[in-house]
Amino acid sequence: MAKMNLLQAINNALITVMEQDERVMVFGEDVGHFGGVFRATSHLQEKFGRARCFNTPLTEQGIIGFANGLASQGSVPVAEIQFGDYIFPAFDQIVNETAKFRYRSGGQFDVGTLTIRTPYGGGIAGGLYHSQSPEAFFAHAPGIKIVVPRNPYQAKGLLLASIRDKNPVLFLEPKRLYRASVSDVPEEDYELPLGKADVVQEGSDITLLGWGAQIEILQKAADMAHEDGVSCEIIDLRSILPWDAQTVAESVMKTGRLLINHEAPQTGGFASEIAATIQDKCFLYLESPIARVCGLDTPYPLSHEKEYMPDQFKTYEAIKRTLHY
Amino acid sequence: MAKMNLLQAINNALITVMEQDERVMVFGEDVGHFGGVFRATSHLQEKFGRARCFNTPLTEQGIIGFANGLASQGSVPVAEIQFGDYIFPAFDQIVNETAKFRYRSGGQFDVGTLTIRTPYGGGIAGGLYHSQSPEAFFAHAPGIKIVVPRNPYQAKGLLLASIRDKNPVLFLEPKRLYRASVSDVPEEDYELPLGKADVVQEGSDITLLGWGAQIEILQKAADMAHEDGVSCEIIDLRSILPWDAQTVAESVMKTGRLLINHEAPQTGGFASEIAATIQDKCFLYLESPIARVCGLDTPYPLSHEKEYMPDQFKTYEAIKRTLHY
Amino acid sequence: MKDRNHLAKVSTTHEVNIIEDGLIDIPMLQILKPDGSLHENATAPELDEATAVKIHDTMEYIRVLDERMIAAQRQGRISFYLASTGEEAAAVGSAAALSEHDMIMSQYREQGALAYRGYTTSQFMNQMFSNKEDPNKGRQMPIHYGDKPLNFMTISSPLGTQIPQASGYAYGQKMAGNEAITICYFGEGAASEGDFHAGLNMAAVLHCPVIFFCRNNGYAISTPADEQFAGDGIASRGLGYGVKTIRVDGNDPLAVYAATKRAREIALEESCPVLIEAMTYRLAAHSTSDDPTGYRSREEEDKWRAKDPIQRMAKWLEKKGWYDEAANTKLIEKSRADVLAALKKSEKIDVNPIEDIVEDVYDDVPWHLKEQLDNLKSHIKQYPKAYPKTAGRVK
Amino acid sequence: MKDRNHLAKVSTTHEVNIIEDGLIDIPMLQILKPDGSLHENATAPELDEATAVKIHDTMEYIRVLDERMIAAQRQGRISFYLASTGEEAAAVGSAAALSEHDMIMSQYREQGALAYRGYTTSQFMNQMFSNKEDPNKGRQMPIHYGDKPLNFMTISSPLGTQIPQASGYAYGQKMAGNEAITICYFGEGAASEGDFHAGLNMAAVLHCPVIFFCRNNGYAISTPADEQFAGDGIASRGLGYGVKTIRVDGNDPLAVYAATKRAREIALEESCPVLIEAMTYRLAAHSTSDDPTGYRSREEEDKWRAKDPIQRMAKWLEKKGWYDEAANTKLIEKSRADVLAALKKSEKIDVNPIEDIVEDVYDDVPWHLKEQLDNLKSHIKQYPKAYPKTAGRVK
Ligand SMILES: Cc1ncc(C[n+]2csc(CCOP(=O)(O)OP(=O)(O)O)c2C)c(N)n1
Ligand SMILES: Cc1ncc(C[n+]2csc(CCOP(=O)(O)OP(=O)(O)O)c2C)c(N)n1
Ligand SMILES: [Mg+2]
Ligand SMILES: [Mg+2]
Repeated sequence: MAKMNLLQAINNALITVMEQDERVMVFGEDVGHFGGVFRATSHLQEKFGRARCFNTPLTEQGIIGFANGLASQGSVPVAEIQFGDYIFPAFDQIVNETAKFRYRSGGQFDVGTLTIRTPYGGGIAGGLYHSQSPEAFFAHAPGIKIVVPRNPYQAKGLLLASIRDKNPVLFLEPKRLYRASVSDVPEEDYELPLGKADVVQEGSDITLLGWGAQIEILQKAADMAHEDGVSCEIIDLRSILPWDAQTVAESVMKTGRLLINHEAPQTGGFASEIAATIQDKCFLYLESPIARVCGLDTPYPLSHEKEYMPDQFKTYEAIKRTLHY
Repeated sequence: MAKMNLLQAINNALITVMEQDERVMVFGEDVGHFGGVFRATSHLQEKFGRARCFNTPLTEQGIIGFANGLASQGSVPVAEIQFGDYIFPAFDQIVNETAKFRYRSGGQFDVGTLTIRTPYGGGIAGGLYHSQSPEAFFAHAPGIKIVVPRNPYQAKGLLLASIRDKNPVLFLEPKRLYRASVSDVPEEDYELPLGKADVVQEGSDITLLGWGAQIEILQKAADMAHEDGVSCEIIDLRSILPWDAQTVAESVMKTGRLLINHEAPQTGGFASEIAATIQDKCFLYLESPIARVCGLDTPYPLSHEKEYMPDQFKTYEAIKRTLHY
Repeated sequence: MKDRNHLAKVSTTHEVNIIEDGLIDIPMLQILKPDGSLHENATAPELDEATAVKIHDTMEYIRVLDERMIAAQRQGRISFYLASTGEEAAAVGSAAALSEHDMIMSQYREQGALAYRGYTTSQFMNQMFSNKEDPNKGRQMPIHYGDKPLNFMTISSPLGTQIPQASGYAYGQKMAGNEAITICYFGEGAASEGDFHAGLNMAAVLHCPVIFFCRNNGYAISTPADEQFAGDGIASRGLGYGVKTIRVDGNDPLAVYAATKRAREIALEESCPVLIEAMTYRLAAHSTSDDPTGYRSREEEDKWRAKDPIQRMAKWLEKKGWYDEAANTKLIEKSRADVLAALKKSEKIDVNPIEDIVEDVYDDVPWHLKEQLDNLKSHIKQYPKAYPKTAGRVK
Repeated sequence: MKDRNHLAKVSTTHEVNIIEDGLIDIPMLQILKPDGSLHENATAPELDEATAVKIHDTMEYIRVLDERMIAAQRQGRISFYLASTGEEAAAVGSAAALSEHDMIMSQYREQGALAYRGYTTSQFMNQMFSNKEDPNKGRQMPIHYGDKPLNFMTISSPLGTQIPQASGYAYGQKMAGNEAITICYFGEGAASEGDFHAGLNMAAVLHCPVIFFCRNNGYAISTPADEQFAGDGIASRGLGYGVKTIRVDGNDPLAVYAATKRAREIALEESCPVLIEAMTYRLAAHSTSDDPTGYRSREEEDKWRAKDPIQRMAKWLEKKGWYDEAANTKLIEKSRADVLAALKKSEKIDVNPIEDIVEDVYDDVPWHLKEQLDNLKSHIKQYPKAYPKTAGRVK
């Protein structure tokens, strides 16, 4: 065990897999010598050479295009997009290519070895273009997996699993947590399962569902509700696509209530998919409407960041509303 | 009144607005002399000159980037993307630029005059890349409007309203209907409202909601259900963003049941947003879970197109399941 | 840390100098004259008889295939086709200069390269009829071939996407120590996509052994080259990326072969990209959905019909004593018969069973797709007539 | 229908000719020597005293602004800043050659152009403090200026997006019959984006009167130019698009001015794009979030510090008798005082009231945003301490 922050856990996972597998290559803007603007790839170039850890030109569509080709050849690319907000120039390469590569070729060719890492989320005074949470845009693209860790331990285990998974994975890193705290992370190799939600806290009155940095928010809100005698079950979805509807449904059948929290704008956010699925699977168990506590349906505003965020206070109020429906 | 098919109605709308407003310019791949691969822009170059109707180089990100600039200058661009499947290279220009232009500048600059036209949808033996329905990808981007007509009359009225609306509009044309039939379309100028759903058929037992080419499917399924004595209310959403939750909610409060149909894959499709919103607004009225009849969560397969499609039979069965829940 | 100097190679001037089109001449390599003789100063590439004949015969075969499939589409037997008439030399001549270990990433008009690699008539047909014998499982429209054993990447419709992918593929080949390169085909229209820019720049910076092979055939559907770009073709862009570039007469099979051969050597030896621009002309309609009479004249087409690559090659073979008119006629007839026979066979083969609809989205079928498949299967059983292609086989 | 011939200008060759880097020399325009004298054969552009002094003084002002704001960021008063130290001539010299009717679409390191247009210190501060006096309403991070009256388009963070937009804007200006062009600034890093390719190609094909002004300052954050591209800078790409191109010493204000002046004439008269590559160096860190000691040496920076554009300009002014050392010292002191005063004032001004959060998403506030605002307002009233910036003003 070592104390690591989330960035160090990522870095450690990359070292672990690069030591084991020569085919792993890590690249992106400023990823090489400099180690990335957040330093997630620090010292990888020193350790593994320029051929396996390198800067790319400034072109996200190129980075993912290149990565798709590299993966289809059999190498194991781990491509970094500097900010989640800048992943959209690569949208075509991800949604039309990465996601459909295996299907269109009848399984002859695939990019299953590809992992795309990118920092996402707000709360860092980043305004419109350093704050977005783009998961829902990709959740509508069958063929990729989407994974979000909530702490350093999860980050290492999920990243190792993502890199080794035989499907392309979009790995979203909550950048607000990068250096927020350190926790115990095993130095040895380990994996956490993709597609499985994690029950963070058991409870009986309401299920609170989220992922990434918002799990902290759910915990705070649950603590506030606890003061009122409300018992919250907290679930970290961890994988957005495919997602673990079973764990969520089981929880909701027990608690009868569901609240979903995410930072991205509400309309068309992934909470809508969860709500739509769970109202179907748990119709007879629901005691009140499924609540969504999300970002506003606006771009991410700098000066009103606090107001925009689906924070613990909004969550706590929504818990109360749901309970007293 | 004249008899027009959907393409002719589009063409007629473009002529109408180009005659009135010199600032209107129509462009895209093969849009000029040739009149577009579907011929929606036929004869516009002859009528209005090369400067106002022209071919662009083959670059969707460029087309929308150019259109954004042109709109911000005060011109009225109507940009065509040849197939909805090829809109993704422009995703960044639409989601990060078009949608956020006004907000980020505090309303100093905007691209409100922009309209993006693109054919979408399956049922034409198009396989993975000539069949997609991309509306949900864009519905998560506050700042744009999304409009889908279901017939020639709607097409002309909604397109004229879209072009004149002070917000950027993504106008999705159901290409399966382009030449499918003709109907009466006024030759004079008229507009249909954006953001307002259209109740196509009143009914009392269940609300069937869709848009574009799927309205036909809903109608067929409603006819089948009618044989069983089931009275279906059919609503054409027409605008996906912002969408008319009020009309839908009122209908569901009346019928107690909702079925949503779209061609796009189910997970993260726009039906999920509607279901999430309506289960919240109509919780106490719902007699059964909101049903989604959608495309499968796969790329669009050519050889199994029929099986993939959310057709009238699947819809009819879902109506029965919903009624006998 | 080494000091960087991005001005190291920059000279100076003291007047406002405009760098513009025409400053540089990018000549086009021609070896064969239309009559099959060599241009003065030109030397034919080293080609043994078997290879030379194979180049010619593959072009003839493709010409037949194209004709037959356009006819089949007109008869409503297939939904779509896309011919390469007049451009056969570009694909075949280049493919002949490669090793079979090289990866081919094509656009869609390079059936000649695929045939050269050994794709059989049945394989062509199975893809076009989307039947269960197609290794791509019939999921894409006709002409989206792909074959792993032949190192021919499955074609993707979105234009230009294969360009940065080819850079990545080639990088991987180099890292794996393979004696192989990647060739990436695309049209002058697709070269307008952002992915072109990304792909060439990255290949140059990251030293990827890849040949970017542009077929400049004058049109992108209806859009003529002069509404596609304003520079001197696509070749002139090579300079801007620091990519070695060769322009070649795309209707001259020997020139295409020689250029590609040289490009491959450079790519492999120097670990770098090479750009080839093949000047040719799309004599065919864009596809069976297109009618070019709306945007170009018969006279224009005729000028190019006179530059037919197959005849040029035949005449050269003749001069070499490698050509037999009668054998060729037989070849054409046999090809026609083969195509027809294969077509008849393939159109009768079933599409894949319905289970296949959820395969290959992921490596395994996840829970939600299992659920969707189960629902779909029960539904099909209920409405067998609505799903005739699969209903009979649903268990 | 006119016959098209995409081979009209193509010459032929009979040997495999490789076109490669070094075939063409793109020299860099220099007018001023570091000592303020003119290069032999160089003529200074026509510049009246007022303009010349304004160019110099704006550069001095920006140098001060940059220094002060970096300090303010270190003190935690603003969250972020991005300086243009060493590159002032590129933005200021070019802006001086424009008409005020020309649209400026910048990347983010062109505060000099904005100051030249008349943006005040208060305006700079209001943007950086995201307060309600910022016409952009404080929604973006510091340095994302924008001002409609000054024809300065609000800056967007995603790199390169403004490039095709500038082509479109310029096309609109031409169609409207305006005597105006668009200038589009970007870095050599941003020039790797697909949008660069699209923007330049479209401008060339569609005859848009736009100046593409690339600041090649050697770095994109930590990525040196030689890991960004392999060609001869960005200028060498101009040829490939058929875009007239000028390379200029970006640290020579007179050369930048002369090049831009000429480029503007060409763009307007010939209705076409012109590409300018200004060779300069980012002496500053990329931004206040960056520390360049991790990727470059002090010695390398020092070489460029010696090429300071402000001193060069001052020395020339001196020779012209247009420079007063004492006045300049005063100007610097006054600028410092102004910045400090404005900063103090701006940091006390409120952000916009909460109603503003849903404005400008659309022209009107739609139902769902009204609903979201109403909920938000009641919520803030319940938890005023959690939202100190707006709670006091919620009604
Ligand atoms: C991204 C994308 N945009 C548009 C299309 C539609 N489309 C198919 S082929 C074509 C023209 C391609 O021209 P070119 O690259 O010159 O190749 P050619 O057909 O001449 O061989 C277009 C616009 C597409 N397939 N992909
Ligand atoms: C699309 C996109 N990708 C990445 C970034 C992050 N980023 C901001 S500035 C920068 C470097 C830009 O370099 P250059 O264009 O040379 O401009 P300079 O900073 O040198 O002035 C990067 C990578 C971004 N803003 N947008
Ligand atoms: Mg072409
Ligand atoms: Mg730079």
